[in-house]
Parts: sequence; structure tokens; C-alpha cells
Amino acid sequence: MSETTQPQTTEPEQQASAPTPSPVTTRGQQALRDIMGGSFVISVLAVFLALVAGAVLIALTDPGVQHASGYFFARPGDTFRAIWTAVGGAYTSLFQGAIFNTGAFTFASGIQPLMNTLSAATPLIFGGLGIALAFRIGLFNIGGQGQILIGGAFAGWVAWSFPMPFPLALIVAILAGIVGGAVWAGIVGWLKAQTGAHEVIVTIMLNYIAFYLISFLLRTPGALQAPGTNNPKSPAIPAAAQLPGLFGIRYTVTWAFVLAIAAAFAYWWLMSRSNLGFRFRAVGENPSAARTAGIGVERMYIYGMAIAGGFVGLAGVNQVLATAPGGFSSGFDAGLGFDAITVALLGRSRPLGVFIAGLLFGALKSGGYVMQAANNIPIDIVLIVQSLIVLFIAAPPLVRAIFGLPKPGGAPRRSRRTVAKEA
Amino acid sequence: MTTATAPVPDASPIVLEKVEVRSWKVPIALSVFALGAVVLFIFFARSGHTEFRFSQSEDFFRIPDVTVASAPVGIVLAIVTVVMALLSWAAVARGIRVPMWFTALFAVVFMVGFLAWAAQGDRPLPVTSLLLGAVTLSVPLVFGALGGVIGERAGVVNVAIEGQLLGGAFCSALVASATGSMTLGLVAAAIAGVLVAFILAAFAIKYLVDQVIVGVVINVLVTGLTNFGYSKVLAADPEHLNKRMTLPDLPIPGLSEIPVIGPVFFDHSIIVYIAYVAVAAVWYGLFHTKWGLRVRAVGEHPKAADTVGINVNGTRFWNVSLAGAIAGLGGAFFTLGSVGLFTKEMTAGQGYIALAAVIFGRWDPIRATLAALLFGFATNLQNTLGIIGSPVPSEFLLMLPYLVTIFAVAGLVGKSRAPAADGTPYVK
Amino acid sequence: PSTSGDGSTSAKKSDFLPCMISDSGGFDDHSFNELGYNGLVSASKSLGVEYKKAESKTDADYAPNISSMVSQNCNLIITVGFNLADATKAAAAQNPDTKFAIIDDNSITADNVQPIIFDTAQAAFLGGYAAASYSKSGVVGTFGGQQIPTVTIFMDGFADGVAYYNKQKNKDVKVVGWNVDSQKGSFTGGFDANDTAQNTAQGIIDQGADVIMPVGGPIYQSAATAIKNSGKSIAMIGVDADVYNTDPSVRSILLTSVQKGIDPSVQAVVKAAADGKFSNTPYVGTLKNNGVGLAPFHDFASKVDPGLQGEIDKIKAGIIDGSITVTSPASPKS
Amino acid sequence: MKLELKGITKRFGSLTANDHISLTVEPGEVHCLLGENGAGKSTLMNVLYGLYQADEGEILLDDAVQHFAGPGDAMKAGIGMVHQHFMLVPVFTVAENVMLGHEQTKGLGRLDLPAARAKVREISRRFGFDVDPDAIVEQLPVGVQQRVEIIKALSRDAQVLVFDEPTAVLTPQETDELMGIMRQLKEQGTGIVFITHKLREVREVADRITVIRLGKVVGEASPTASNAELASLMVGRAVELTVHKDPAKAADAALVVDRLTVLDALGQKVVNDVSFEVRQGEILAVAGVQGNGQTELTEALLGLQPHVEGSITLDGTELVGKGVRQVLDAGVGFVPEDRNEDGLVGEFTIAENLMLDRSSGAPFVRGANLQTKTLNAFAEEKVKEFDVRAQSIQTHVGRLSGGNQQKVVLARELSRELRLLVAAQPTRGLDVGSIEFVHKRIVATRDEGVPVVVVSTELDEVVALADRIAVMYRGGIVGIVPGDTPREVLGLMMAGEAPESAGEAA
Ligand SMILES: Nc1ncnc2c1ncn2[C@@H]1O[C@H](COP(=O)(O)OP(=O)(O)OP(=O)(O)O)[C@@H](O)[C@H]1O
Ligand SMILES: Nc1ncnc2c1ncn2[C@@H]1O[C@H](COP(=O)(O)OP(=O)(O)OP(=O)(O)O)[C@@H](O)[C@H]1O
Ligand SMILES: [Mg+2]
Ligand SMILES: [Mg+2]
Repeated sequence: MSETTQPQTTEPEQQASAPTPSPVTTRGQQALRDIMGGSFVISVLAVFLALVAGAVLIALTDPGVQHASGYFFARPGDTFRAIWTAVGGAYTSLFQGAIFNTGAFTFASGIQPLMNTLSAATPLIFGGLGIALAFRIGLFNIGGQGQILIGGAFAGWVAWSFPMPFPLALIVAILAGIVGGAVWAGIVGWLKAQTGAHEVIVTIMLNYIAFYLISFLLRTPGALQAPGTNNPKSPAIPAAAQLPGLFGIRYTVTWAFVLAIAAAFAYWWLMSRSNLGFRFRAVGENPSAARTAGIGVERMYIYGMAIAGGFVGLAGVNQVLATAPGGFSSGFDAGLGFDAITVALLGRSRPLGVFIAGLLFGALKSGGYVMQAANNIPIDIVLIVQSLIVLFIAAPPLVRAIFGLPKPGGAPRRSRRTVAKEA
Repeated sequence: MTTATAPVPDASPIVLEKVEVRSWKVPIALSVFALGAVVLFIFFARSGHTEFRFSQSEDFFRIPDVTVASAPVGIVLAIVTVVMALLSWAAVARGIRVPMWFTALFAVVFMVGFLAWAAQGDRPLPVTSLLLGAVTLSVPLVFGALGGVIGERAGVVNVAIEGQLLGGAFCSALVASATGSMTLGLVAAAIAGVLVAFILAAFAIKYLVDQVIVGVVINVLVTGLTNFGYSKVLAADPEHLNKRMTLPDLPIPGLSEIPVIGPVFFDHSIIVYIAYVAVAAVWYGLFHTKWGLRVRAVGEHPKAADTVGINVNGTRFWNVSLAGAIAGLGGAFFTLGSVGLFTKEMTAGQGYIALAAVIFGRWDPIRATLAALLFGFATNLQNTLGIIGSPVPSEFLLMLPYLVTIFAVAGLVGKSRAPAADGTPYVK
Repeated sequence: PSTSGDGSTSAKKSDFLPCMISDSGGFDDHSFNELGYNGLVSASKSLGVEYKKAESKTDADYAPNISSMVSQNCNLIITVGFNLADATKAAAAQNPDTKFAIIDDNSITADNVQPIIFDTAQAAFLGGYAAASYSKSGVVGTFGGQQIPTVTIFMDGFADGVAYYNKQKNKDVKVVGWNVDSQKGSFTGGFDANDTAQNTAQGIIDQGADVIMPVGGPIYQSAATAIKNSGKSIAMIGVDADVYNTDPSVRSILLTSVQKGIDPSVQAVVKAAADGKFSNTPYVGTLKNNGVGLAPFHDFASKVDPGLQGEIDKIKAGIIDGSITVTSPASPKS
Repeated sequence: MKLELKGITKRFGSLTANDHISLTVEPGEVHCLLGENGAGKSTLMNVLYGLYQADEGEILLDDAVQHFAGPGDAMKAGIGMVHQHFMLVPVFTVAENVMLGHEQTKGLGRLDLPAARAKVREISRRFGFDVDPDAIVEQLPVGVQQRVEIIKALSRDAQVLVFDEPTAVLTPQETDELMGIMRQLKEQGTGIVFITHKLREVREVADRITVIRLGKVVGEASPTASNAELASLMVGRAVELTVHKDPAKAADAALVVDRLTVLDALGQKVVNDVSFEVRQGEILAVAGVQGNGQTELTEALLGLQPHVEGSITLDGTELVGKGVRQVLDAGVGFVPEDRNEDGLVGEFTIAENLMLDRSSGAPFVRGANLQTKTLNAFAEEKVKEFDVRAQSIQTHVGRLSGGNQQKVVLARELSRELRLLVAAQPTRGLDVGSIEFVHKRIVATRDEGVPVVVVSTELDEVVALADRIAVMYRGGIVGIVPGDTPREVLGLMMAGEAPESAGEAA
């Protein structure tokens, strides 16, 4: 499953670094070729293509466009104007909801959307790191939903059950959330190690099980239900265990965002600098070679899933301790588990990539709310754009074909044999 | 050296000496269940009676209801499960593999005991409708699983079943209500499934993207598209679109009169009969026709197929499309076959369960269908027990199908063999 | 059907901008989101103002949706469902100049928040009584979408109504699908009209029930299909709206509906706010203020006991004057 | 039918695998293709067979230019091929494999299996094969599988048959038998292209020999040419065909394997009651045809096999029941049979691969931190010592040539303090130059006093390296014989005959 980590493994990007330009192309041409065909440009173009597809849907279903197209042959200009109004309006709202509200009176309220983007990105980054880590071990973690639910529930339960002073309560609750996610995902690793059960199936099933389990606990007095109510809702999180706002209560972004940055660093250290990460990567790239080299592949599956679950559990922590400190109900995972998969894919399982992908999808999300409120465009458009981005990114040849771009390192691509013989 | 007289090496299959590798999986699993039986049926025994009802009031032939005393039956059956579990330990200890029928018998005993325990009370347990519901609930799973089996037999992992079901459901509702023809609705469902399959095929076969990734992303995409289409198209014109239309039941004369079996299997709408036919056709096709031989060859050893002149990627492409058509048709069951109209995300993860049925069913259309029926049964057991009142909280009953699936893939299936090239793109 | 911009058809334009946010069921849930939305549309039409709406898909959407409505400069933001309580409370605290109203929740006390709640058990009690009276088999049934108070309050009232009938008439009509004492019963796990819902209804029919009250948005549609498939003469009781009007396709099996007046109450709240008469006193729908009620029998008027309507009216009066008390663990506590 | 290839050129990206190759095969002629690994022999045949399209050049059959869009066309034109790696669907029966691609059907599209069975039987009878049409292919020995490949080709009336390294997996006896079949085909007028690395075979059947190097025809040779002549033509320089080694010094038994039995997942005894000893400073070669339990034996030595009975002691320490980590820590060096699958992580750099089995503790890990500097210094040193040819130690191993990959594996395994070296197929797929290097290192290790177990299916390699030879057949050891045992005897042992009777027969 090495493709999972880099859907574009057939693309020898690294070749760009090979200092072997062919005599017919100059160094400069080669560099240009690599940039134009390389992964950064592909990513940008993929986002662009997905936005175009979204625009087509917006235009097709816009009442103004439909009306104007009724007399298209009489006055085609009206149709184009209507399309421009619909699409332009929608994407303006998207921008205003994601980056800067140009209609705001003060700068402080103008950047509110940007802050919303950061807070929407936070759980995506946590989740994306967890999914990415599993990818690196060659595992497909579709169980984000369950891990968020269990992680969040752990964090919440610890937060209101063991009152403690401020930083301590928060830290303990965060750790509990990590443990919750780790346990839930660890089950998957354990089952895979013990029985070979396919993790895709098991993680999906555990999502449902977690959902019903949390639903049950939320309506069971003495479990997760807030005392004195009948609603399936948890008690509020005590202030000492809440993640405080990063720039005060004016903005939605909390210290969880800082935690997300720290998590990305932790991920980087784990995967690039630690021996455990080395083993994870070895198992992900070639489990049989890892086994032959004395690495306990099954143990790595268990550790890896547990750590991945810990990261995803942090997304649950964010939902419970930052997003909805007033108490949660059974849907607090908010579909983040699946969003996180697209984040990990777009971020190519690299820490910086996941971080940036999280920001991008966070921006789409928070912009989507405003687009829905202002332009009456269903927020599902975000889902469409998001999945199209990932599809395009995964198939660079398609994007290149659409834009007529060159293959990276095209002509000077060298065979293994000649490299070896010459060197 | 003369060749004609060279010693001809033994051409018989290599028959190596064989000893049974002891697998304790089955005894462990049985013991867990037996323990559960003891705890529930004996320690938490429920006094009173359990009534099993077999006939519906309008049945022509009637089978009398059976009423049993809950506690004694539960206790006896709990003891039977314990004995059976012990027997399985003994068998494995002697190197005998626990036969499949033994496990199946154990399951039946446990289930009867569980029903006697859980259904205790003055409401009878309607056995016929329990089974009927199992069949109807499994129909989309059967379609999805057939789509999965064909795709994977051809070497393409089809995680996009969910998207195909959902796309089929959406398009069938759209087209049927727009044209007023449910037949066209069925056709539209199949076409929608094919379109989703095209995306899968293009990315998996042409662009060599990991098939699980494409599948998952396609599911997100189709969810987004159908939600968007629902809000912007179907819900925008409720006078004309997404009107409730359901396929009529067509009882099969004669067969539908048989008690229990008749209503359970032979009194359904056309789409359920299509499912029956599809299962038989896929089974026959896969194992007895040229098409099936080629599909399996392409999924097992694409290069070998290529060297005998079979167009591997073409075969994969068209069979993934066919699989999409079948799964898409299953999507129509959600709308035309049962609810009558489309609602957002109405497939609710059934595609993933169908995928589990494919694996549980070891890539065999018949076994996958049986697996689908099992999931249908587990789901409907939850419904039925919820109605007649059961001591188990509804959420735990709702978890049942998912727990069963985990048990299935972890315990019972083990490392069964997928088609060798399943999930691997073919590059010359 | 209407988009945000075109509520502005009638004459007197005003700057007043009412907005609404659904819970994760969406505005097309054939239930309280939709009814609330209808109320918003009607009120806006009659006021001649525009309105805005936003759907939530998950719990995490509530807060951002409210904040984007605030940024759209809405004057009144109506949030639908108790799930939005926290988000509403937080937004109300941060935006004291914006008015809020929340349906089905009574937990917020703030100057700028008006709760809209319903004592639905009262109406369901009448429904239960009518069901018991109509039943020939002696078994009536109910089932719900999810086990949440806004659902179980119907089921509690229904079962209590049946019990009241049994006491009055010395009968033994049974309720399947819900047990008031143990608070356990039959739920489909969600608010989708799907096979699970249909099988659940089928199961209740198999128990011999000849009146069914499905509680939870569109799941009544599955029940209707099950009833039609059964070929038996079984009646259904609708909930929330008078289903006779909202879904003519089920008229032939609809005994009556237990109404929860979300639509009129939203209209009332919007109009009051537009007129500058916003108040943070909870709006509690009861039989007394017609905020809840039992719909007419319509086509079934000739099939029910001729005295039934009279008995219902008497019980209704009794509930209003307090001589009959209807309580449910899920009743709004005020 | 006369086959002519004219100026065939095939490029993969910038690599020219075939560079204007021309060659003719007359009816009833055996035409041998010789060339080192990667010379382009298989590529040329794949072009002929329609699997690849030539970039330049043309294919003529009886002077008519052919355009093969795929193997289907080539087969229709009368070309058959027995591939280097068998092209049989393992889970299908013989009859199903033979009919695949040109299936006959009856009513309802039903496959006409009886017809296919009859065809298999008919061809089997014609050539004296004993093949059961209903046997599942994966359960057949490789020799029989190869006959299935031949039947497959003949069932389509091939006029030109290509054999791509058919003897690599056969016992010497099976090889002789195959030669017989080729002669029989030749007499019937079939033209044959025969690819092999084994010069002995070439001289036995070839009517004509063409040598290819780096994608070009470098010359024709006559079947009477000497081994040394052919080898230097292939490689382009003189090659040392034998390894110099001094006789082994007698020492204590270090590795003692006693009554070792290994079960596979199905419970079959893939290694059956095997006992042997290896002394310090001695090379024990395990010979045998592929698939007779050698793989499982080496994996059992490393602790990779789950169901093992019996005992393996190394310097008195029991290894059975220990995990791979502990076995490695006990001083076992392991060169796996399939370096890409089990030996290396292709996406890792050379440096990372050099620490693959030392990811715990000193010197490359301190605390939990990788010691990149230490590792890089180590890698630079080893790359130099083992002459690994790569741009840098950061090059991904997957991009190295097979020989250089194997050197990385050896560098890793030989740089630990070893008490036993297990090398499975250490030179598989390597060219003559790399083979020389690997053999020298293995002998050097022996000379340091380390006991060595070499598993090889190549008799040449076995004879070159072994101090003693154990021959495996169907999971058991047929016998352990001295290193200078004649090839004929070894060949018979590989077919299962006990050493005594094999000695007599030879
Ligand atoms: N599909 C391919 N794509 C890229 N390069 C290829 C491909 N197939 C073969 N090659 C390269 O072409 C060259 C010739 O390979 P080929 O398989 O024809 O060699 P060969 O002479 O058959 O070698 P061997 O003796 O190992 O079988 C090698 O360098 C190989 O790496
Ligand atoms: N496959 C295995 N089965 C059982 N035990 C094992 C296995 N592999 C290792 N162990 C044991 O588990 C413990 C930890 O093994 P590991 O190889 O991770 O050690 P380590 O390198 O010290 O770990 P780290 O470097 O992370 O501190 C050791 O006691 C080791 O003997
Ligand atoms: Mg070759
Ligand atoms: Mg270590």
C-alpha cells in the first residue's frame, strides 16, 4: 500500500533533485519543467479545477441563470451575466467567510473569518495527522469518526468527573482524549495483528459501534448524560478544562490551534527522527522486509494504530473542550473523520502538507457557511470541491493532460541501469 | 544421453505430508458465546413464557404458535452451548478441525436461546416477519455485494459501492418521478451506478491511483453531489420531483402461499426478484462461462490473461462498469423498492456493509449473498426485539450488525484468499 | 422552494431580517425544521421582508452557522432544536443586539433569547385516547426515530392517553413499541424513511396493532408503506403538523394528527419581533393556547365512535383546567 | 514457417532495450539467444509476441509483414511462447488455463470444458506428457507447470515457439527431457527460439546462436564455441568462471539443526525432519529445485516461520521459539532469497537500508532518536567497501541495479558481528561481474571462521561455493555429499534419488 502515502508514486518527483540534466535541455529549462510538472503546480491546478467544477454546479442550479438561459438565444449576454453574478457572488462569500470580511467595520472583525478558518482547520489537522500516520504504516484508517467520538467522550468525562485547577484539569483531559482515541484505534491494530482482519472494514464498523455506544451513554443517567436533564447531552465542561481562546473570546480560535502546530511537530519528529517512526515507515513501505529485519510488524500495527488514534483523539478533544464546551451530543464528530482522510491525502501524509491541507479545507469549510447563509448554496458544495481536489491531486497525469503540461523530468529520465553503470 | 528414456519426473501434484495446524479460534469464539449464554440465560434468566408465532393472520395454511417457558429453555440451551463449546475444544485438541456445520448449529442454538430469553413477555415473536424483514433489508446489500464480487474478481477493489448505491437511489427517484415511469427509474439507477463506476475505473485503471482511496473519495463526492442535487433540484420542485413511488408487490402464484417461506421469499416487488436472478446469473456467469473465466483470470493473474490475448484493462473497465450497474440498481431499492422517495444520505453506510459481505463471503456470489442475509437478519432482529420489548437497550441492538461484521472478518473468515491481483493495477 | 432573496414580494419593505438555522435534520425533514421554516416563510411573506436560512449538517455547524447569520446582520435568529442551545446561548451572549429564539429548548435565560417549547404530551394524550377508542384489535402501537425527549414526549402522552381510556372504559387496550415506566421502546435509530423504519412499522403491525403513531419526521412514510403493504385496515396517527394537509397521499389511512404548532408559533414570534415586541418569556405551546392540539378526524370522522369527538373535547377541557394532569419525564419544566 | 525480425528497436523512456536487432528463425531450427541480465532478450521476445510494440523495425512471417496489436494477434499468426515467469493462472485447472483466451462454449455460454480436457489429453499423448487436465495448476510441480505452458502454446498450433529461460526452474533431468521435446518439435518443422544463461544447454540443442549485449546484437556464435568464448562475448570481457578458495579448515560444529519440521499454513510439512550441522569456517550449500522447502528452511533458521518443530542451536543456544529480533541478535546474518521483497525497502535510502535490522539501540539510535550522522558515516564507509555504485548514500535503493542492491544487503549483513551467515540465492538475477564479487565476499566470510549456509538452485553456484552439499527434495534432505560430487549425481539427487543409487545411476 505504498501508494497510499503518495498517490502519485508513479511520478518520480525526486528525480527533480537528480543533478543530471540531459545535454539537450539546459538546467534552466529543466528546472522550469520540473516546477511546471511538479507537485506544487499540480496541487494548485487541482484546487483550481475543483473550484471550476463547483462553479459549474453553482451556475447550473442558480435560478437566475436558469431564468436567463430560458431566453439564451435572444440575449445570451444575460446568461453570462447571471453566471458571473451567481458564481462571483458565491466565491466572494467563500472568500469573505474564509479570509477577510471586507464588509466589516474594523480590522478586528474583518479578520474574524480568518480566525474561524484557523479554528475549523484545527480538528482537521489533528485528524489528518492521525490518518496520515496510519497511511505511512500502510494502514487505511477510516475510523476517524469513532476515534473522535471515543477520544472526545474520554476527555469530556474526565473533565467533569475529576475537578482540578486550571492547567492541570486541561492537561489531564487532553491526555484522556488521546488515550480514548488510542484505545479505540488500538483495537483495530490489535485485531489486524491477531487475526489479519482488514482494517478498512473494522474501522468502519467501529465508527458505528462508537456512535451507538456514545448515544447510549448520553441518554443513560450516571454515564455521560448531564444530571437533571432528559436530553441526550453531556454536562458542560468545567472552565478549568476548557481550551481557552487564543486571542480572547472574540475569536473562535483557541489554544487547540497551537496544540495542532505542536502535534504536527511531534508527528514530524516521530516519523523522521525517531526509531519508532523508522520502523513504522519500514513496515509501511515493505512489511516483509521489515519482518525479515526483526521488526515486529504486528506490534507496529498495534502501536501505529494506537498513536494514530491518539492524534485523531485530539480532534475529539478539540470538539469537546474547545468547540462545544457547553456539553456534547452524539454527533460531535461532525464528519471530521472522513474530512481528515482527504486532508491526509492532500497533505501526502507529510506534516507540513497535512497542516496546509487542513488550513485549506478549514478555509473552505468556514467560507462554506457564509456562502450558504448569503447565497443560499448548500454547504455540500464544499464536500464536492474537497473530494475533487483529492481526486485531481491523486492523478497528476490527468491534470497535466487537461492543461497540456510537460511531464516532470520527461526526457532526461534515466534508467536504473545507466545510473548504476555510469556512477 | 537419450531423451526418450530419461526418467520422467513424477507428475502427480506434490502431496506433502500433512498435519493439522491447531487453530483455537473457533473454540475461543464458541466459548465466548457460551459464556454469554450462561450469563444471560441462566444468571439473568427471565421467568415467564416466550411465544413464537409463525403464521400471519391472513395466511391460508396456518402453523400453530409455539409457546415455551423462557427460563427452562434458556437454561437448557445455555448448557447445550457450553457442551458444544467443550466439544470443540476437545476436537481441536485431537487435531480435528471443527466442521462448519457444527459452528452453524451452535449459532442456531444460541440464537434460539437468545430469542427465548429476549422475547420473553406477552407479545409473541413474529418469526415470519423477522425473516421477511431480514430478506428485504438485505436486498440492497445483495446488489452491492454482487457489484463488489464482480469488481474484485476482476481485480478492482470496489469501495465505491456506497457511492453507487447512493447515486442509483438519487437518479432512480429523479427519473422515476420526472418521467412517471418506474422502469425508467430502474434504468437510471443502473446508469448512475455505471457513471460512478467510470470514475472508479478511470482513476484505478488508467491513473493507477490506490483503489481504496478512489473509492472512499468517490463516496464523499457522490454524497456531496446527491445532497447538493437534493437541495437544489429535488427539493426545489416538490410538485414534480421526488414524489413517492413504490414498486408493487408481485406475489408468485403458488409459491407465495407456502407458510413462512412464501411470504418471506415470494411476495416481493420486481427488484427483489431481480436480485434473486442476479445472484444466480453472477454465480453461473463467473464459474461456468467464458466471461467468468476471463474475469477471474484478469483478477488472479492479469499478465497471464494478457499473454493469451485478453485485453486486461478493457476487461476490468467493463466489468467494473457492470458491477456499477448492479450496485446502482440496488440503489433503486432504497427509493422505488421501499421508501418511495429520495432522502439525503439514505444509504447510510450500507455500501460498506456490502463490502464486508464480499469479504465475509470470500468473493463468492452465493456466500456473499448469505452474508448479506445475515446482516439483514441482525438488523431486523433489532427492530423486532425493539417492538416486542427487550431487555437490551436499543443502541446495543443497533450495534449488532456491526459487531457481527467484526466477528466475521476477525474470527470466522480469517485470512481467506482474495483474488491474487485484487487492488493491483495492471501495467505492462 | 423559496430562495433567500425572494421572500420580498409584497408591498411594505422593511429592514427587518429574520433568519433561521436548522439542526442536523435539515429543512426538508418533514418535521419540526420544515415546519419552523414554513413559519418563517409565511411570516416573512406577510411582513414583506426578506429572510435567510442555513442548514446544519452536523453538530459542529451550529456555531459557525449562527455566526455567519450574525455577520449577515440578521435581526432575529431562530435556531431549531435543543441541539443548538449551547451555540445559541454563546452567540446571544456575544451579540446582545441580536434577538434569538430557539425551538424545543428552555434552558437559556437571556434578555435576547426567547424559548419556544411545547407540552406535546397533552395533545398526544388525546391522540392516545382516540387511538384506543378506534382500535378494534385492542392493540395500538407507536415507535420513534431516536430516543430523545422531543420524541418520547409524544409516546408518553400517547401511552397515558390509552391508559386513561382503559381506566375510563374499563378496557384493556395495549400499547406496543413504548413502555412509559421503563422508558424503553422501539426506535429506528434515525429520522430517515428507510427500510428499518418500514420493518419497525411492520413489526408493530405483526403485533396486532391497528393504530400506529410513528414519531419522528418522515418515518411516518415508511409506516404508511408498511400499512398499505399489509393489506389490513390499519390507521395511522400523524405528528407535528396535520399530516392530512401536508401529505395528501396518506389521507386514506390517517386517523388524526397530534399537532405541535411550530409553524404558527414561529410566525407569532417573528411578527412580534418585527413589531418590536420581542420578549424573552418562553412561548409554551399547550392545549390551552392552541400551541398543541389534536387535528380533526377528516375522512375518518364517520369511522370513529360518534361520541369520540365529544369525549376528546371534554378531556381537552379537563387538561386545560387542570382536572386531568398529563406529565411526561420529557415535559418542559418551566 | 519462417520468422524474421528486422531492425527491431524498443525503448523504455530513455533506455533502449533493443537497438536495431535483426534475426531469422528457419522452420525446424533451434535459435539460441544469449546475453547477460538485462541485455534485452525478453524484451525482444515480448515484442515478437505482441506484448510490446516495437518503436522501429518489423516482424515478418514467411516474408509477410505482421502487425501485432497484442498477443492475441501473435498467437493467431502461429507464435507461441513459454514465458520466463509462467503465465498460468494458479487457481485454475490445467484445462481452464489451456482454453483461456480461445474458449469454446456450448448453449447458455457454458464453457466447453470436455473439449478442453480432450485437447490437453491429445497433446499430452502426442508428446508423452502425463498431465491431468483437472489438476489445479498451483498444486503441480514446476516441471509439470512448464509442460502445461507448452501444451497451451501447442493447443493453438504454434509454428514458432519461444522458450524464455525455461530451464531455470528444472532439474537437470527435466532439462534433458525438455531438450528432447524441443528436438521432437523441431522434427515436426516448428521453429524455436531458445533463451538461456546455461552455456551447456546452448551447445546441446542450438542450431544457431545470437549473442545480445546492451540491447544490440554483438555477434553470432557456433554451437561448438567454448564456454569461455561465449561468456566473454556476452559480457564483453574475460570472466573468471570459478571462485578460488582454499579447502575448509576443520572446526567445531556451530550450527546444529536437529529433526527440524516446518508446517505451512495448510499444515503441510514443507520441511520434513531435516537434520544437519555446519562447522565454523565451512560452507554448506543447500541444493535442490526451487520449491522443495529451501525457502522455508532458511526462514525457519531466522525465526520467520510460525509452525516449527525440532531444534536449531547456534553455538549451543536454542533458536527455535525465538523471534527474528533475538535470532539476529544471536549473530545470524541473513541474505534473503528475494531481496526486493524481503531484503530491502525500496523507498528507503541506501543509508536507511543499512540500518534496517539495527533500529534499536546503539550505534544508530540513542534514546529514541535516530543518529543520522553516525549512520551516514557508516553508510559512506560501507558503500566504499562493498563498491556499491550509486550517486550517493541518499539514493533510494529501489533505483539501484540488482547487483548493487545485493551489495547493500551483503554490506548490512556482513557488517555485524556474525556467528552464522545464511544466504539464499545470493546471486539470483545478477550478472557475471556481480556474481564474482558476491562469491568472493561469501568465501571471505567463511575464511573468517563463520559458518555459512548457502541455498542455491544453480548447480554452478553450488559447485563453486560448497564445502559440502545438502540436496533437498520435497521437504526432506536426500543426502549430504562432499563439495566435489559430480553434477550428474547431484542432478539425480535433486530428482529425489538417494545419493548411493544416484551415484550408481550416473
Ligand atoms: N516495462 C519496462 N519498463 C522499463 N524498462 C524495462 C521494462 N522491461 C524491461 N526493461 C528494461 O529493459 C532492459 C532489458 O530487459 P529484459 O527483460 O529484456 O532483459 P533480459 O535480457 O531478458 O534479462 P534476463 O536475463 O534477466 O531475463 C532491462 O534494463 C530492463 O530493466
Ligand atoms: N517479535 C517479538 N516478539 C516478542 N517480543 C519481542 C519481539 N520483538 C521484540 N521483542 C521484545 O520486546 C522488547 C522491545 O523490543 P524492541 O525491539 O522494540 O526493543 P528496543 O529497540 O529496545 O525498543 P526502543 O528502541 O523503541 O526502545 C524487547 O524486550 C524485545 O526483546
Ligand atoms: Mg529475460
Ligand atoms: Mg529500540
